[in-house]
Amino acid sequence: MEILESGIGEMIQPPDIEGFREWNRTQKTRKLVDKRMNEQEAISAFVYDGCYIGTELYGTVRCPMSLSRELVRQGKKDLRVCGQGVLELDLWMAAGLVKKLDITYIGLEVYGTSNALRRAVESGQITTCVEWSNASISWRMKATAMGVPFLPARSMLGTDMIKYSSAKVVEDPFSGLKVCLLPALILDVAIIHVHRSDRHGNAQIEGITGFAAEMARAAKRLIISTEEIVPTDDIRKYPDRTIIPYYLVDAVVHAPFGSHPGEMAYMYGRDEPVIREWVESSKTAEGAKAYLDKYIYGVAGHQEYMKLIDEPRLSQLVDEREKRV
Amino acid sequence: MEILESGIGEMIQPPDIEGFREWNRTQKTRKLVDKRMNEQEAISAFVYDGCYIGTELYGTVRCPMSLSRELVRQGKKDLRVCGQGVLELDLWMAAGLVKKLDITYIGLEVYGTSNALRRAVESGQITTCVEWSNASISWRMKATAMGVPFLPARSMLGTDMIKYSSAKVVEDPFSGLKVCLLPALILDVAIIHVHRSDRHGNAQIEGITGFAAEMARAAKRLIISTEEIVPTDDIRKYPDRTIIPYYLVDAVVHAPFGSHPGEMAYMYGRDEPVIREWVESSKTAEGAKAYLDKYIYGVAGHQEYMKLIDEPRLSQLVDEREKRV
Amino acid sequence: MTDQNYSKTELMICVAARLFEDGTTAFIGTGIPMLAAMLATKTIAPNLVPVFEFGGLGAILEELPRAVGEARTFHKGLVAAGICELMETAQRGFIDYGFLGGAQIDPYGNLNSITIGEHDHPKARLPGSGGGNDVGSQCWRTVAIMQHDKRRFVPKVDFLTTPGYLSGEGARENAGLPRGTRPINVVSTLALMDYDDGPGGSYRMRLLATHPGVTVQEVIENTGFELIIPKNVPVNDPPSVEELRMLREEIDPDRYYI
Amino acid sequence: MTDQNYSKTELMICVAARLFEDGTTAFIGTGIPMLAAMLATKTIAPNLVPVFEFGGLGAILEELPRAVGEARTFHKGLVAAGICELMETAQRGFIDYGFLGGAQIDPYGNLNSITIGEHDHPKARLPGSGGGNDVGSQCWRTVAIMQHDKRRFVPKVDFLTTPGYLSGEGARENAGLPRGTRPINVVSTLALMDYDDGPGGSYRMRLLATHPGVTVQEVIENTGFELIIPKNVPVNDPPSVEELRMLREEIDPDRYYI
Repeated sequence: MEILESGIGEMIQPPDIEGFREWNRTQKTRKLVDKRMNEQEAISAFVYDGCYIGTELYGTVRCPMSLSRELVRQGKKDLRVCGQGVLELDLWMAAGLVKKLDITYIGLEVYGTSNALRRAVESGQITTCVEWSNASISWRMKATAMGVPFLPARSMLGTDMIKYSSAKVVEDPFSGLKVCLLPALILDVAIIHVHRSDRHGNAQIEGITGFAAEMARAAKRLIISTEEIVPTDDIRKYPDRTIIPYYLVDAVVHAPFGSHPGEMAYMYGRDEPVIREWVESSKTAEGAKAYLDKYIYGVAGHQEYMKLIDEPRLSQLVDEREKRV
Repeated sequence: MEILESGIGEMIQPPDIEGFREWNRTQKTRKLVDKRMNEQEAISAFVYDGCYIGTELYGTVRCPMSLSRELVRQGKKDLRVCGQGVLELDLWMAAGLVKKLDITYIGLEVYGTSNALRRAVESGQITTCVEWSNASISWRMKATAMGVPFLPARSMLGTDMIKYSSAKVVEDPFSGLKVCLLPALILDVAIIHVHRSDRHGNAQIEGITGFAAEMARAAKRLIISTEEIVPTDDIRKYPDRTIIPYYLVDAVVHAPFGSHPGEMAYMYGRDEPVIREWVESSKTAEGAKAYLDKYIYGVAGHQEYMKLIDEPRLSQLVDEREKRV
Repeated sequence: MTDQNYSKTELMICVAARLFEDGTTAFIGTGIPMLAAMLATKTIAPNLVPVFEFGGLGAILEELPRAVGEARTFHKGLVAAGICELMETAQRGFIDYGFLGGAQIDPYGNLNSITIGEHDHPKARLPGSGGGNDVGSQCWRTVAIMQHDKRRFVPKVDFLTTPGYLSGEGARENAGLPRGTRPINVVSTLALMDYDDGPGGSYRMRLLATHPGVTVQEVIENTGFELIIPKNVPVNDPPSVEELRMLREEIDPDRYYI
Repeated sequence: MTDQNYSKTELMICVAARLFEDGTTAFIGTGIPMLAAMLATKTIAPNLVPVFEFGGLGAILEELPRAVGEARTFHKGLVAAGICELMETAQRGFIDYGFLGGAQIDPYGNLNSITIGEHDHPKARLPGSGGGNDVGSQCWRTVAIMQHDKRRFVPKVDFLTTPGYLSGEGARENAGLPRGTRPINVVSTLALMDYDDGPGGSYRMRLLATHPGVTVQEVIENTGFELIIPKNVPVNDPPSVEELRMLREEIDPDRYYI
């Protein structure tokens, strides 16, 4: 099974599976302890300058926006990020906090390319972009989640993606197929927003799960924010709904409307005007700064942020939610 | 990434991922067609002599027993089986239908070793046993489910398991770790029992899922039996509960108490006397044959089987079910 | 009967919608592909099974999704799972079509959505592959939908992000990409293209039909490489009044795209 | 106060139960390990997190499971998932202990549950590895629970199914097994054993304590290999009246095992 090709992209985070096992043995309690804290406490406790961090799902959909804004508020910098992101990473880049990217897609979807990304990369503020496809980055986290140093895949092959990634191409010893080997991705910190969790971190998600299951299992520290905190008995009644078990979780942040201006399936819709405000503001560095001043630096935390958005508007978003029909 | 060790066990089913892709392209409809049929029709349509077949979960737990009994009734023979099994494979072996095994565990759990397995293997009726751990065989199906020719694992290493399997040991090109490579397992036929499904095969399972998700995605033909047939609108209301999507499914068999004498979580408990009857009967070949005569050859199908067990007893098993409390 | 008053984008969407095949599975990317898919389900492909990479399959598309993860992508859906589940479903051979966009395309249908200029010091940083590379690698057939001009139709893409025919016949298989997968069409603001991929073919892009009011010469002048031009080049049907009505009133009433 | 009237199995279960550590995760195999785990949760390990390979984690063990997939293994549980999820959780380093049985064990704690005699023409075909090999490979510490006689405690197992120390110091790591994982104890019908695995140790099985009423000589005579015998061999506490009451009245009232 010789190596036919090796990407020249930087291995931003080494796939040290043995180290990850040892971390999980020594740093993650198996006890059911109360992990509730607020955004300010969780970000300052577990996010640090230069850490490798990821968010899930992304800015307009079930994204830990209250945590993402608090990270900006605390100015955690030199971040190395695995980047599938829409609004949340835009905010970090606009605040000048991102140094390196394992990038898959950072854009504004219906509204096109991200000017925050363009400015950060084209100015050289972001020093490194290692390229991956959406499936590849998810499979890299899945490798870590499975506890193996790599996973084979049939994406990336034949393109410049391989060259600018840190993947390898080998011949499968069973079938002789050429396959891409994706190195396990171990995150220092992951932040994920869920529908409900108990105080220990046993969490449930409704609707699509994106890559929450994989990312939660691929991180050394996991902060979850949740729309609702429920008694553990509710979890025990439906153990088959637990997508993130407590032992993966380091902090549980109660954050109603934590995904705003993004949506939360079956709970509230996305806030188009606020999303469009970012799209317009972020066309210039000055506009982006004004948005950050208004929605992040200008408010002490998520409580004040919700006051800024205002209750009637939030109720309207609840009315506009996707319904189970 | 040189090969450090190769198992001498027979590759009972080759990991032809390209062939599997082509099969899925040409043999599996994307249309929502009505796939309902009874046990007799499903087994005769899709199970054939010499096919490679698997069952999920296993005899005493959410197992397609009505389909397993029908297979015996139709005498499908020379079966190549991936064997995690408790009662269902005992019946097949006692009926002399099994020729080769990718074996993980075949026993009677609390009641000890399987005499049906002992007789079939020690007599040479089963010609080949290739050894796997429970996780390894599940990961082999997961490889197929992922569409890749192999998955790495850290089980099997250093033991005789590698030698008597068809796995290989290689050095991971990223971390230098020695890892076991498990070849993708592609089943000709899989039979799985679920809690509910629509007529197209969109299926939901409650409680543990065993290896249902992996096996359903690793089979060229999939027969599911279900306790309940529900309207597709019920599926569309909870798309996040679909564990087996319709396009994987070839036949949907309505089989209330289809797991009897095994249990069905939240629906009915296991029927201990009938299980013990097999434990006792199967101690001798004659006893095993008597059991087959009584519960399989002696009844035309699942309807008659349920009459044999009798309604009051079935209601009692419903009372004894695990409850969501 | 047709309405002469329509935009190039509306025309492109209508032509793309006609490429959907009923009763098939198709990965739908953000933007124009979503409008085309919705129009297809209202016209020639009522049994289309839309697949959105972050987990939605089999949704009933009642409102235009603005994101591939939005709840509208699994509204009354058959599956709401995750990205691995659906990408692995594609890798297993279950996804028939992929409808994609890109910033650049070359004669072999290779797409670029990563950088304009040199990767490490780009003139323009684009969003990245997203699911594009996966869709172009794993789906059986892929269709690209593009604005048509010399900056986008280039001899060589600056960064080969999503595989088309790569360098020609057999190149995909030699690279290890799933056997039999291939690009089949390009729908642009000017025309419909396919590939010269028959026996002994060059595997390069070929003009299949021009849009109403567009000359073959215009297409050639707006293409940055030599396009194969057959003797007879038919003209695509213009959008019907009904297609335009559905687009404007039902599919994109808020005018995100049209 | 103790009750002199107890079986060897009851004693073995009580000694095994005392090896559980509170607030840890432990894979529980079918049979004796289940009874020991239930007794442990009622005594020294109320916060034990039981893990059953087919998907149950964190169950409240109110009734004895007769199968590793039975609903009792996820009764009021925290997780009801599948085998891959929990085996991968172990492979990721989250499962502290594994409690296992086997048909044969050798001086290095390697277990056999596949065949007696030659694999391809066995004298006796046993059930197979099941999850045994995985638990012995992936968990940080494993405990074997065995009947104690010369046929079971053998110099070399007929088929090395579940890894103990393999051939001695460093052998697990050299084979690629997760670093730091190891067998720690054997509980038998006669005694409690550990391994001579300190610096410069032989990594062979060592007598740690005999059961009440069992002499060191008896243990030696019933062991098919040379067991390391320390100068001082303490005697395990017998089952307490309360332990026996719980075993007989609460844990296994139907007498599946005792």
